[in-house]
Amino acid sequence: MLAHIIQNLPQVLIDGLTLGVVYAVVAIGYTMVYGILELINFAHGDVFMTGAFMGAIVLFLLMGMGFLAALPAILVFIIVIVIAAIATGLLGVGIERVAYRPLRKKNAPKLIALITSIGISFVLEDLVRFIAELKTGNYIVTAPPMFNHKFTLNLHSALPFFNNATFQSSFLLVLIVTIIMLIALDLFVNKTKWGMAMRAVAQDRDTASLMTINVNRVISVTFFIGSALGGATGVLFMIQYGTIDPYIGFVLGIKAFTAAVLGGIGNIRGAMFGGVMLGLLEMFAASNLSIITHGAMGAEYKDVFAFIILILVLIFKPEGLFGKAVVEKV
Amino acid sequence: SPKSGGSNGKTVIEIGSQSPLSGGSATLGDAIRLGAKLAIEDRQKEFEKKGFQIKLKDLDDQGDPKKGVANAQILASDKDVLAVVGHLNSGVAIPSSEVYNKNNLAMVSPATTATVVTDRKLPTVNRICARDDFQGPAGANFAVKTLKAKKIFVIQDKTAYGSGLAEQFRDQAKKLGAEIVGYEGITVGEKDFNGVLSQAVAKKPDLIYFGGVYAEGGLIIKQARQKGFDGPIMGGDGLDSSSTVQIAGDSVKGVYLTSVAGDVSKTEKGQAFAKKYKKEFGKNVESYSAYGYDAAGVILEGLMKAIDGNDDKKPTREQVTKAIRSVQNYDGVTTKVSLDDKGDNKYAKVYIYNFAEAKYPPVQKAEISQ
Amino acid sequence: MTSLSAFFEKIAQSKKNQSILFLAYVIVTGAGLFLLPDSTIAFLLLLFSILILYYLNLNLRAKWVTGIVILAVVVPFIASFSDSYQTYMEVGTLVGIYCAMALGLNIVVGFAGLLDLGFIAFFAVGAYTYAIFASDQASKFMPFGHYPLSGGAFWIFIFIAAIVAAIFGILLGVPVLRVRGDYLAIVTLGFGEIIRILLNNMDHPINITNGSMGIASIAPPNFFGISIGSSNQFYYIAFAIFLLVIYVVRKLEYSKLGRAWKAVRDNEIAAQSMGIPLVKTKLAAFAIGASFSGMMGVVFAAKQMFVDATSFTYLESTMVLVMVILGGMGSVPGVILGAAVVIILRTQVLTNISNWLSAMSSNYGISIPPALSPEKMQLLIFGILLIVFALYRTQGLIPHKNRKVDVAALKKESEQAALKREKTASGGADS
Amino acid sequence: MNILEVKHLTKEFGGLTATSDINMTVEKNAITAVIGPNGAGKTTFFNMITAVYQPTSGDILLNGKSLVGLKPHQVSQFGITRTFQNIRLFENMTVLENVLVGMHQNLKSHWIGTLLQLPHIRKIEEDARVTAYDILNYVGLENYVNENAGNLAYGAQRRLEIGRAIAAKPKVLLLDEPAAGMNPKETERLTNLIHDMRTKLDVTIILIEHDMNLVMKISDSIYVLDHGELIASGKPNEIRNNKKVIEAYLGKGAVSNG
Amino acid sequence: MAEVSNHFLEVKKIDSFYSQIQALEGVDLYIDKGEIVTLIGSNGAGKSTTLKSISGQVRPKNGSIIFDGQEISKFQAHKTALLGIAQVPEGRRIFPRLTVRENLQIGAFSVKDKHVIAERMERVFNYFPRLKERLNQKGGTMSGGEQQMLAIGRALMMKPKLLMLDEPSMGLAPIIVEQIFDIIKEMNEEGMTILLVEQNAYQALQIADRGYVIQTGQIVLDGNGDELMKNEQVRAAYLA
Ligand SMILES: Nc1ncnc2c1ncn2[C@@H]1O[C@H](COP(=O)(O)OP(=O)(O)OP(=O)(O)O)[C@@H](O)[C@H]1O
Ligand SMILES: Nc1ncnc2c1ncn2[C@@H]1O[C@H](COP(=O)(O)OP(=O)(O)OP(=O)(O)O)[C@@H](O)[C@H]1O
Ligand SMILES: CC(C)C[C@H](N)C(=O)O
Ligand SMILES: [Mg+2]
Ligand SMILES: [Mg+2]
Repeated sequence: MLAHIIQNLPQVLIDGLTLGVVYAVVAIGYTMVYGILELINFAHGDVFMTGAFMGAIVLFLLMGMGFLAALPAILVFIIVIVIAAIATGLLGVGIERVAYRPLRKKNAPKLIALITSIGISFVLEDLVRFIAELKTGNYIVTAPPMFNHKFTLNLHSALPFFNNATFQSSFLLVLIVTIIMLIALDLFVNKTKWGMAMRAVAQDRDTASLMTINVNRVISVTFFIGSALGGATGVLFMIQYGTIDPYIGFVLGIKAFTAAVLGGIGNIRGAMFGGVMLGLLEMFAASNLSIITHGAMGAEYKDVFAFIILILVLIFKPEGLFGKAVVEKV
Repeated sequence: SPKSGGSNGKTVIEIGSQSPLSGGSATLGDAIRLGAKLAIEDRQKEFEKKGFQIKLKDLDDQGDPKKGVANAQILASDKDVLAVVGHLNSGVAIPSSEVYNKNNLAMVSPATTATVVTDRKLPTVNRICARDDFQGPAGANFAVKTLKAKKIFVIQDKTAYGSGLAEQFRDQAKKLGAEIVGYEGITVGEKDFNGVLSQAVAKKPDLIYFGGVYAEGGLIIKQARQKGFDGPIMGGDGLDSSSTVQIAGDSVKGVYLTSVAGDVSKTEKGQAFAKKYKKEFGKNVESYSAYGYDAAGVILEGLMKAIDGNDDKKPTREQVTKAIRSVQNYDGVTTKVSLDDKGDNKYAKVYIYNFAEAKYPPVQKAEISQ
Repeated sequence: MTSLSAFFEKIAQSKKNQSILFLAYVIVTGAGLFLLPDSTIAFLLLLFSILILYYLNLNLRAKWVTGIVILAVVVPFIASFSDSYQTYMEVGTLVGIYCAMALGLNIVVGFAGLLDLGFIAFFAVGAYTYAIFASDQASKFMPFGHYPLSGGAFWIFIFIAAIVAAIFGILLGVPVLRVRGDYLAIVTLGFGEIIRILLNNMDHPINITNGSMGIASIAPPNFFGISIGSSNQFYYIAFAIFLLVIYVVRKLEYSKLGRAWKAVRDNEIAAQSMGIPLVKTKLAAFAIGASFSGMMGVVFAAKQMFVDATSFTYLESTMVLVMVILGGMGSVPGVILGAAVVIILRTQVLTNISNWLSAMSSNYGISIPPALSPEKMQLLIFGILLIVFALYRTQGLIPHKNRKVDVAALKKESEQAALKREKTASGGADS
Repeated sequence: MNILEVKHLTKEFGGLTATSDINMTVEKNAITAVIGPNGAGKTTFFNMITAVYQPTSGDILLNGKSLVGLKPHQVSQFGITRTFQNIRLFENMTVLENVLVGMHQNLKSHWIGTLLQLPHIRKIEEDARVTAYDILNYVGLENYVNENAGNLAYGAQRRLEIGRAIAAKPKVLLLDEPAAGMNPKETERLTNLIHDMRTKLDVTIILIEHDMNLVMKISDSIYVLDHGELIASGKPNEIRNNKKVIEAYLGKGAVSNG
Repeated sequence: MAEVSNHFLEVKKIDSFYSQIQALEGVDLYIDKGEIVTLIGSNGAGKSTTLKSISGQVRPKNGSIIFDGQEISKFQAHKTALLGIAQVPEGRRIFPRLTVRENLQIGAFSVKDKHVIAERMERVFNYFPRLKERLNQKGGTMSGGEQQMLAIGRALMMKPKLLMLDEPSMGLAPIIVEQIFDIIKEMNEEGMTILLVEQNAYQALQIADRGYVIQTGQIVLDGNGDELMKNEQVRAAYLA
């Protein structure tokens, strides 16, 4: 039994990492917005999805204009991801304007924003579906294959207890790009004044504005960054998995949100870690649960497994893995 | 208040239709609706002669059981609706048909294959396609006997349809002596199936079987190929769609599928149908277009009988239900229909297809009758 | 202009005038529905009378009686002349079911301040509890007994399910107590998903829930020999449970327990320091809230005659939450209105709008590409409506207001009590 | 008779010792003041008595029974309630309800009884409202009965905290800077109130306060903390002239005006 | 019609509301450059609301506020702050999860020059050595009085033209209270204009050039510090 699990480990790690970094970046979007508004932005998963579709549109446009064949793939990729990221970033800012800022002005209870975010989420899903269906007749969109060169990690010959593992070049791309994004963001938040302003706004908006901080601007920037990252991740997702539909955001959103909480919501490094860990856990469960339980439980229980681990973590560390316990001064 | 004022004073009879017009399998659902529409148009004259006007009341079940049930309520409460063409998905048909049955409303399904649909022996529930305990084992026979698969890995999507089919396949394959090296479930709506697939590939099976629909199936095919699995992959009627090819791309080569829908282009009658369909709606026929047409045909056949048996007056739902169930040797464009006491079609067939190239439709390999 | 408003003011001030006008409204809309039996608008206008009633300046008991009479007698009676009778009653049943559920969630979220994103799990537990024993599913794993149970068991199962759901509520509560705020949200979400996945997979090794095939052919309830199968009958069951739930919620809201919930919501540390046990109080909220859902789960299963896990997704949980927040957190009438609005929108109005749009397009020969066909726009319209509601009613449709006590009366009582104390202190010498 | 006894009470936060080895005995029905510079550990001391924090070491005895290890609500049920330096009201409840919550532990009304509409339970609730009104009257908030607690001005919130605390009928009442945010006139009224509570409610009072006029006027004895340590204790007059206390805390002109 | 004013800050007839409830009714006051002005009044009179209206946290419905020649009553709070108005809010309002150092840094958010920040911080440490000892402690875990020091220090980091203090002595030990008043004087001598709300009316009036008395949302009295201190009404109502 153990031998089986170990054999497969390299492949599980690779697959888990791929999914995990995607979770991680989307989780960061949740965590950033949460960190600043204490609001679970249910629409964020759909922002990610919209990013994927925007990427697809740009890609198809480039293809239609013949650039795809003419330019090196990596250049096409950069154009696509940058355009999609900026567009989704702006979308995020727009969502904030329409759905959250008016509520802030009216001093509405925090949870009411949950409703607008759910509303936005429905609207985005349906709009994207309309457009996709209008153009292609089916809302499941398959992107032209890119970066699908196959690599085999020849582990078996060196370490006989491992099986060989395979991956595509898109895996490397996803990994490199997300790591760049994560590091850049971490620097931005921890090393610039913006980061401190964000945290101050998060903790006490009124007082932050007394400190000459333009609260609305800080919030807009936060939404821009979070959404742009989400959109860029959408593009990565499209390239890695090839197929997207308007509901990928819903499914992935729940997971990413879970990852954000697992790491300690509001904490950016926590979200990164939570995402990767969730991806690995899920992949591990999907490929090993039935081996471990002798068939009593199969891959279909992978989410149960992930959620149980999450609950256990939170029971023992209620503030998430990276969150610091906030001792309330009484 | 019956809407008796149809055009030129004819009594209106409505036929309901429920299928997913939005959602992942909207293409198939729309095909059913359009097929039914065409059937009604084709026979409208006959009914007009008797003083009736037939209308189609088409609703979108969104592939969602709750929506299906809610719609079923709407249909049931409309007294002019005397029968329903539908559903595409077994998961929707099962709860919805509980409502139909409560209201004596006959349903004829063109596409639901799960065994439970008719095994409940509800007098109102009928279908014209094959059952999964025919389709699944047929696939297993082909996999084990023709493709010589000894080790099989089964994946299913945990829906009423997918797991029912996969179970039937598995049991028959086992019976035939194949070893089932894995039996795993996936989650509908996800895109990453690498976890299950790395387990599958590690077990080095001769064949991977998938019980489910193309949205996931296409990706499973693609990701299995990426993992270096080049053996045959097999599935059921859920993969019988052009979308499978779209999603899986080149990886679709070497995929086999069983379907309960025959290729209309094989017969002259079918070709004529396809042409007319194209002319009318500007679309190519999908696998279930003709089944929608035939399901509606069966209903109209029954309806006519009921009218005849009721002195040319508008029949009751009970009469229509009985008349439909008694339809025998109805000759449709794609299948002959004789309903048995459960509501299953004696003439239903299973077809086996193979994708030799990344092109839809695939090549027919076999046609199996009961 | 001014005289008109003065006129209205005068009407508004007189209870008699109000009642007369209200009666007139009911009669007019009732007649409307009678004459236009298939008009959803007439149906909704009639239902709207309940909302008007809520705002009338009448004695509370009179309002209750009138409301119950309208909902239990007037509406069903008039609707019964319509072809859409069963549809109307189906909508009514669903409204009843979801109102009760939303009221349950309101205890958890609105009163106790615990964000719960997996509330539908308790509904599922209730539904499966009945489904398993009222179909032959139970015989697949139970060593004893004859299944399906007869339809008479339904009534007992309403209470069994309440208890089972309450137990699940406590099961959820125990681990959850350590986590706070939005961490709680994710734990409850996880719990909801775990329950759903379990229900969808427990067909092996032992077949308890029949897995993804769901449980079909659930026995209809039986009321003194009458088999209950149609919506107009379920309507009364749902209505009765709904009334029970309102009663419980109303009584609890201003009880010691209700105050403890709100205190915990507002400030945990201060609440504890006032002698409120956190654990017990929170668990009570989970358990009581869950039990309402459990009861309605039974009704749902009996009505559908089929259950499977797809009815209990995370989206359903958020829908119940939407009802609570949209209606006005902590506000009982608000939550009821929220539930009614969401259900009616989703089951009736949106369908009607889209049917109407399709009819328009075919009547006027406007061809709409299938991607844009109105029946597919329901979610979009719903989403936009949610945003609009939220932006314009930030505190909810009927915002929560703390109940105000009659200070003058209190003062009087207090003075009397003081007098009495004095008298007893002085030995009751005089008088 | 000693009602409360504190023995060697120590609390550490990481490397920081907030209170260290504090001993204190409080006589029944006395008014005791705890004073000391900012950050001396006074609030921490209260937090340990009310079980909001668990002490690192030491013991707290109420009528000879140890309170260490109990939950905050249990301590309250044993008879110790408090007010908070950073006001902690139930902001979305009315002023009256805040007081009713304070009465929570003394109300014998089970929710099942409420549901069954048992007459004696209704009576309990009605009486409770009258009592709550009396308390509001007592602390001078009778005009704000139906107001949301969160909308009160700062000073009124402080008085509501006191009202809520006495509603719990404590044996020992802990007041953390009750006069903060009150002007001298209001402080004077508060002083009278505290005096009155001691006699009328038969309660033992421990208070933290930086307003020396108040402290010197009403305390029977004063404990002085500095850097977590007890540096002096005694009668107001002794403390007023204690060199250490003047140096660390009072400064030159603290008690002069008034 | 542009509003003009000869004063450094002039508040003209403002009405402020909390949703429906009116908290200020035609409040009129002014401050000249270099003055210390104090605002006294009983609980709930509207002192805090007046400060919040000036700083832009509450937007007055009517009336105008002119600061340094500019109409600011419609400004967002951060804009007002950028003009050089700092407020030490009631109840301290330090950022609980930022460290002491970060709390101070954020006070100087609009300052770019690191040296200037460092200098100002040194100065704050001079006043409140306790803050230097606790540089990395989270603001929220400081004691009440320590937080108050932090809040004042944070406002000083901004080096404002007008400093508004809402009950700065609240919760501070007597010895620190004395110091706070010394700091206020010192700042004022360096040219900072000060608006002080205090319950400790005696001390406030002692250092103030002028004072206003506010009652249920209206200014009812004004005059220089000595006058007010001698005023019978004031003595009866606010000075025990
Ligand atoms: N949760 C905590 N974590 C870390 N340090 C703490 C915590 N709570 C209190 N402290 C520190 O312990 C010391 C004592 O704090 P405490 O609140 O008891 O002071 P205090 O005497 O009440 O002061 P004040 O008069 O200013 O309210 C302070 O230096 C404070 O910073
Ligand atoms: N957030 C609020 N919502 C509603 N009313 C409020 C709010 N804040 C203050 N008020 C009311 O406005 C009035 C003025 O309050 P304000 O806080 O300005 O008084 P203050 O003079 O600062 O009193 P204190 O000395 O107690 O701090 C009071 O009657 C108070 O009840
Ligand atoms: C389209 C098909 C996947 C439908 C399937 N035969 C079912 O029964 O659900
Ligand atoms: Mg303190
Ligand atoms: Mg104030």
